[in-house]
Amino acid sequence: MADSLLSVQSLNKRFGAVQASRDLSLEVARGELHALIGPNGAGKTTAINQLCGETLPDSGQIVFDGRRITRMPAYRRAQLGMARSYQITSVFDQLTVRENLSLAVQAHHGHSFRFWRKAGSDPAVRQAVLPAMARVDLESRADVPAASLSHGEKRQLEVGMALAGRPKILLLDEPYAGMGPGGAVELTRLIQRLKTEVTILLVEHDMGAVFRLADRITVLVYGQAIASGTPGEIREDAQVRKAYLGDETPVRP
Amino acid sequence: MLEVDQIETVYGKSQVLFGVSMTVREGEVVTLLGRNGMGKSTTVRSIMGLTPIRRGRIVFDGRAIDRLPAYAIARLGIGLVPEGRQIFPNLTVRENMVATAANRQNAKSPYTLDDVLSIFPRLADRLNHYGNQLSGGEQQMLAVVRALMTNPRLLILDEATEGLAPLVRKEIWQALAMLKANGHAILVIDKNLDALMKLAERHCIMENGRVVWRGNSVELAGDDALRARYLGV
Amino acid sequence: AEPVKIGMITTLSTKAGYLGEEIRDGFQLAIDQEGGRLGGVPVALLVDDDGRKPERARQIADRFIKRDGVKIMTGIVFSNVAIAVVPKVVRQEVIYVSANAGPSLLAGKGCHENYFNVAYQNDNLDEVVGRYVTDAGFKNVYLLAPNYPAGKDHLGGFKRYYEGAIAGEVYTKLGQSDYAAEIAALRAARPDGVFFFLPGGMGINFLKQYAQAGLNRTIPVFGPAFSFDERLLQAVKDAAIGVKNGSQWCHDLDNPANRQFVAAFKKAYGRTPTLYASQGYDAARLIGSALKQAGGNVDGLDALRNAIRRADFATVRGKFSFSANQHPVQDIYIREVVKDAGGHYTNRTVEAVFKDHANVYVEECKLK
Amino acid sequence: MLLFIEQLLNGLQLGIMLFLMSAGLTLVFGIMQVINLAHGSFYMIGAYVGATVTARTGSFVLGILAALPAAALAGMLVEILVLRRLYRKEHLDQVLATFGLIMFFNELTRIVWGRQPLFMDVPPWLAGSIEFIPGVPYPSYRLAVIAVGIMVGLLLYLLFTRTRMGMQIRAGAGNREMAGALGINIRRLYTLVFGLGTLLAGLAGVMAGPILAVEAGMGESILILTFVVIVIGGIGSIRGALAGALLVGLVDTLGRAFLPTVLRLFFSAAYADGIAASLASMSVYILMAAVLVCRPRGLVPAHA
Amino acid sequence: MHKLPVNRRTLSVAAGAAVLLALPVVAGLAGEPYLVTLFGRILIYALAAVSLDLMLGFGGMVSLGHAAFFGIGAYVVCILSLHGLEGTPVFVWPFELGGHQSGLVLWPAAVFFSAASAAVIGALSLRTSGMHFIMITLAFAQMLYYFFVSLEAYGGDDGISLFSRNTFAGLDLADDTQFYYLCLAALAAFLFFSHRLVHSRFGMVIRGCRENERRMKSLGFPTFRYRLVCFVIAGAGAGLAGALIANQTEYVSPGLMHWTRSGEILVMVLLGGMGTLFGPVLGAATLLLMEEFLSVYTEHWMVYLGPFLIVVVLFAKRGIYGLIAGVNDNHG
Ligand SMILES: Nc1ncnc2c1ncn2[C@@H]1O[C@H](COP(=O)(O)OP(=O)(O)OP(=O)(O)O)[C@@H](O)[C@H]1O
Ligand SMILES: Nc1ncnc2c1ncn2[C@@H]1O[C@H](COP(=O)(O)OP(=O)(O)OP(=O)(O)O)[C@@H](O)[C@H]1O
Ligand SMILES: [Mg+2]
Ligand SMILES: [Mg+2]
Repeated sequence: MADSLLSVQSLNKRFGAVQASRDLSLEVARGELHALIGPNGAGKTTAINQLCGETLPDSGQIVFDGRRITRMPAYRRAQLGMARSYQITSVFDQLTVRENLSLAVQAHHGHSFRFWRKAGSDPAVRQAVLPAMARVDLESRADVPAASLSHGEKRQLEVGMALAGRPKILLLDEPYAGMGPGGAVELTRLIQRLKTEVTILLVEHDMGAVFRLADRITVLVYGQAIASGTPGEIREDAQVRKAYLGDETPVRP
Repeated sequence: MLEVDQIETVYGKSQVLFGVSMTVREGEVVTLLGRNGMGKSTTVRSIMGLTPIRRGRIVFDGRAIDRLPAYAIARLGIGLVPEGRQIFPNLTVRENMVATAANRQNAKSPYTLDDVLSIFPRLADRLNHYGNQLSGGEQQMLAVVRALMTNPRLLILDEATEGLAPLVRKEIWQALAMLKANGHAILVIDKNLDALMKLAERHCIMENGRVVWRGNSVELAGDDALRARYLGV
Repeated sequence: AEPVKIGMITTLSTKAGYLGEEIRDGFQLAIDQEGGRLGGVPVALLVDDDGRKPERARQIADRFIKRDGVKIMTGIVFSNVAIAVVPKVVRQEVIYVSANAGPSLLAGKGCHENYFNVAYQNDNLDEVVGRYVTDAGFKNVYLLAPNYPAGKDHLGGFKRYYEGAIAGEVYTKLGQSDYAAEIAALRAARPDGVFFFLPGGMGINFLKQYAQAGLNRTIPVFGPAFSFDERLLQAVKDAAIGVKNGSQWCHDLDNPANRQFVAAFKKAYGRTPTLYASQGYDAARLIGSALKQAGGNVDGLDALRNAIRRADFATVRGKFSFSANQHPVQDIYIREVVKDAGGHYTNRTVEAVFKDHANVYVEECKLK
Repeated sequence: MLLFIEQLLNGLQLGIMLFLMSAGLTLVFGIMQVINLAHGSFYMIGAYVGATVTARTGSFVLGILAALPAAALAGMLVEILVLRRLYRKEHLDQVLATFGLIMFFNELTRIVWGRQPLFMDVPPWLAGSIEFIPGVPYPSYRLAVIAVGIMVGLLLYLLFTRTRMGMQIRAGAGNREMAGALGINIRRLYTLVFGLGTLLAGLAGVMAGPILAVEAGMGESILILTFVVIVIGGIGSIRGALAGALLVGLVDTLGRAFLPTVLRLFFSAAYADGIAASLASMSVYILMAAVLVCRPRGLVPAHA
Repeated sequence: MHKLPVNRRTLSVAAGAAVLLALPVVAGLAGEPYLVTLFGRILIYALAAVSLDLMLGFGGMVSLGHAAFFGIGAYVVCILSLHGLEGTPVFVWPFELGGHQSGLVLWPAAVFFSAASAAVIGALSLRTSGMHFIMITLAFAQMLYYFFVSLEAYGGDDGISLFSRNTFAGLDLADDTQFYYLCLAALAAFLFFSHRLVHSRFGMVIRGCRENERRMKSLGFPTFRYRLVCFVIAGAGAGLAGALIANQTEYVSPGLMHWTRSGEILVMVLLGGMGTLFGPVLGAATLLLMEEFLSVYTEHWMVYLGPFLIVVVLFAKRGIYGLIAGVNDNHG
């Protein structure tokens, strides 16, 4: 595919007896929102971990933006424009919301071997933090340490940090988890807006959101991609219904 | 069975609950609803004795429990599925299940390992994995199982379906319905309004540390403005 | 008049704390016997614990000198502490009388007119064993010491007078507690004797394990007195019986001063004095003799120095004078560990091997 | 060759002895995740009480029987008065508090027992040597230490992997709050386990008494070595602690025994002896650094 | 939130600074001149403690081997000036290094060598984390300790003495008061540098690594490098402190590197309040002053010092600094 931003070829990853990725191939086109769904333990998070470099695959190949990144360390991939959010909230508890986001911004402003100037008064960083904070609706909590945020607020921050660095691709691992019903609606709005700016790979169990947002969907079962296609195709796929969706077919397209 | 009366709770200097009251009766399913950060989980933590309350009273089965340590409250028969899973990372799946298992209320047919594994077969072939090696969803299942294995009379679920695949989520709702049918009381926090309205008879909506609305499923379903105002849907 | 202040920096804490305690108690005894005086001059003894840390000792010395106006100091147990403290204080017109540590540096190149050692030069107690072992006909001795310069110095002292062959020379880790490997190697080397320098707990461990391996009955052990003082012996008991060790003093030395000292010490503290206590006592008596001659005047150091150099006091060792580098010239004995009639473990004098023995560093010292 | 076998045996024996000493620490540090620098103090308490009672009664067995509860009680008291209040705080607060405890206990023993080392001897019925490899007589007491060490290790292993209590302790270490919320009386459990840990320390102390010097501060010299053992083995794992102990014992012993000979092949005798002695002193630390550089979580990492 | 610009925190820092500035004068007037050396030692240990706190309190790297760098700094000064005195080179390969007497040369050299060894030790140690990191730093420090114990050329366990204090840009360092002010200046400079550092971009990264290194990596930070640089800076700070202590006591021995010394520096940080910049200064002062004065009153001073430490842990939130300044933020 010519306009493929991220291309994964026959990835394999095994944890002892568990084959978490089995000959997994995946193409994410530039600008699309690609959803990755599948039962619990199917290997979605493991796939994301391999994409962003936290786990190294046993075999296979990953190409991002024309470069082979299969064995590249995680921070290099992030610098190339790959950002992720974690399924299990992973923010800096002792730092405030603002500082959390500043760090995310800083990561993309060249190196941080600057020992003298106050980070907080760095206009470049400051200017980027405000919109990031606004996007996830945390302005009113700017100076609260992340530890005192509620679970849902932490989830918002989690997504905010992934966004702050203006990445080329966003790997979102269950961003809806923990968002209240209201938050979910807002998050959907946010992702809809983001779709126009950035390529997104979305792992999610909220089928309403997935079918509303995704351009294409890949279904993973036992580490293997069993189907890939438009939401319409996936919804009709008998295998997918049996393995994953059950009768919970989203009513609204 | 459970009576929460005007409780106030603080974290350090910031007050989070401002006089929350609610009740759960024998065999009843009650929900706590509200946007993020409104104090639902804090209410649960207060009930469990994980965060001490500053004012108010909590009574379980006619006994004041608001000064008891968490383990004593749990032993009275309250089971918790906490927010964010909180499984024991350094125990295997099997150990997670049996380490705290108990039948203190002498339930006639206590849960056994086989029972819970039949609800979540996915866990069966993970028994010797450590908690931190599980996928997010698997951890969530484990958290539910762990609470069930204490054979509680009141089960508290704080976002227990977070991160579960649709099929599994359905399983959980079915399991809860079954529990309810067996006379268990349940206090549940979840974002799946549709499922909640089917399962629960009474709902409490919280905002900024207060319960601002109480009612039954019919009332909640019928009031779009209410849902839009407090839940954002 | 104001009592003359004497500053005692010594080690009271840490495992080695009992050494400082002995020195202090011996010193204090001399003062108590005179009712708060030394040589008829009222004195005040200031004691502080250096915790075996050179810098702390340095700090205490500074306080003694600057705040308390101390002109006479004593008490340091360990050589490294002495090396850190002594050169600095003697340059500040303070007299230092060592009641234990006698490092070669301070005897040789680093000697100073204000520094006196009333105990021994470190090598002395090894030299005597070297001589004794040679005279007793040992031909193949195995050597053991911790791996640090003092360990090598002590073995060097032994080798200076030992003329036989060396079956093995082993340096162990400082503070080592298990000697099974060394003992096995030692047994395999089949020596006819063992000389070791392992101060403090290391020595206890070694001796116990040596006895448990059954070797104390077949291969005799020798060493300087440091592992055989009366307080350590209570921790080793039978395992040390029969060991010959070198010392400049023993509680059974037959001279009036010593008989009087041992009896008084036992009465005051309820235990047999160790050589450290005898050194503390002698240090006090030496200072007392000098104070007396100087008429209690510590401002003119010349008088005091000259008086000390004369060493005009009844030492518990019988005979005592200073060499040119202001270290002892004295008899040095071989003692043997025994169990006395009362069931106490103690030392008994075997013989005086060296008469009027000085030290080899006199040459290096520029004092005349 | 015989010498080599003997040294190998010495190494194994030192390893087991180290394991006995680290057993209590494995429990407290490895599994409860409490950094207890004062662990050596309980070792010392065990040795002192054991030595005193043995001296008074003349019975080593009574000495042990007195030392164990003394160490356990002291441990539980410390847990209740001090450590219990620190679990919720930073891990490092434990370092500060237990550092204070070391000072306190060391000085207290000096006040109570005086400054000189205490005597403790091998009981007569263990005083001899056994020659189970011809030509290599071995002190029976050391063999007894080995036996006790293996037994303690086995018991601990069973306790932790086979009983629910073991799981609950680990659960408490993994997530204290949840363990409580699921009905474990974590406070009492921790007090008991801490007491068990210090009891084992006391046992090690009293067993070491006849071999080593019983003196104030004896705990610290052993403390670091036992930390090394546990860290090499992998924190939280009993099998790891055993493996670490044996490895440390072997490396240390063989290093001391044979490094000089080996180095003499390359350097002049005096020079070789010097380097060998220095290297032997450092061998344990070199071993630990090497293990951690290659396997940052130890040899047999526990999952946490 | 503060209406007045003076709050408890600024007040207490100002008071502390005033005390330290005025000390030599006051001590002279009070006829207690020895206090100047005592406080000089406190300043030096404070410097070492602050440097440890940089990596411990802000970077989350708990080292039990910090005294190694302290010792290296001290040894570099002593060895170089020894050779300077004798006019012999220290080594001739790979380049010839001669001795020297001037602090202007020696102290940067001390800092350089400590930083260089910190770079090596750090590069190896930072592969581990948590308790393992504590122990591996301890291991390296103990190796150095045993190395110097058996290093006969430089006194081994007996240590070596400095013939006299170094010369330093026209100052007379033999004069305790001048030396004291030099130490004070060094500490103040290092504190100021640290203050800027923890609030800089680099400081943010370090604090991020302390909290969640994995997340830092996924944000795009090569965390290893940042932590290593922090480790090296801390080592350099300790090296400077070592150079000063060598001059103050005019003596250095391997005891300076023993793990108990690392433990003491760690205790100073914790006692004063880790993650605060002034805390370690207070901690050093408290520990050394108590040691100094308790031991005058009773030889069993540790029976009191031990429980004192425990009481501080139990009742002070962020060490003594937290008690005095009443802060619970971690912004130094
Ligand atoms: N440990 C804490 N320290 C300080 N404040 C806290 C802490 N935990 C929660 N809070 C605050 O208390 C308020 C209520 O939090 P709580 O977790 O009870 O909300 P919630 O209703 O459960 O939200 P969510 O749906 O997001 O889980 C929030 O504003 C949060 O910031
Ligand atoms: N470090 C590990 N060691 C062993 N097994 C692992 C490890 N990480 C993941 N696994 C296993 O690999 C499988 C895939 O896990 P993964 O987290 O990728 O699932 P997932 O698709 O993200 O599931 P979920 O929807 O529940 O989050 C799971 O069965 C899990 O138990
Ligand atoms: Mg997942
Ligand atoms: Mg919540």
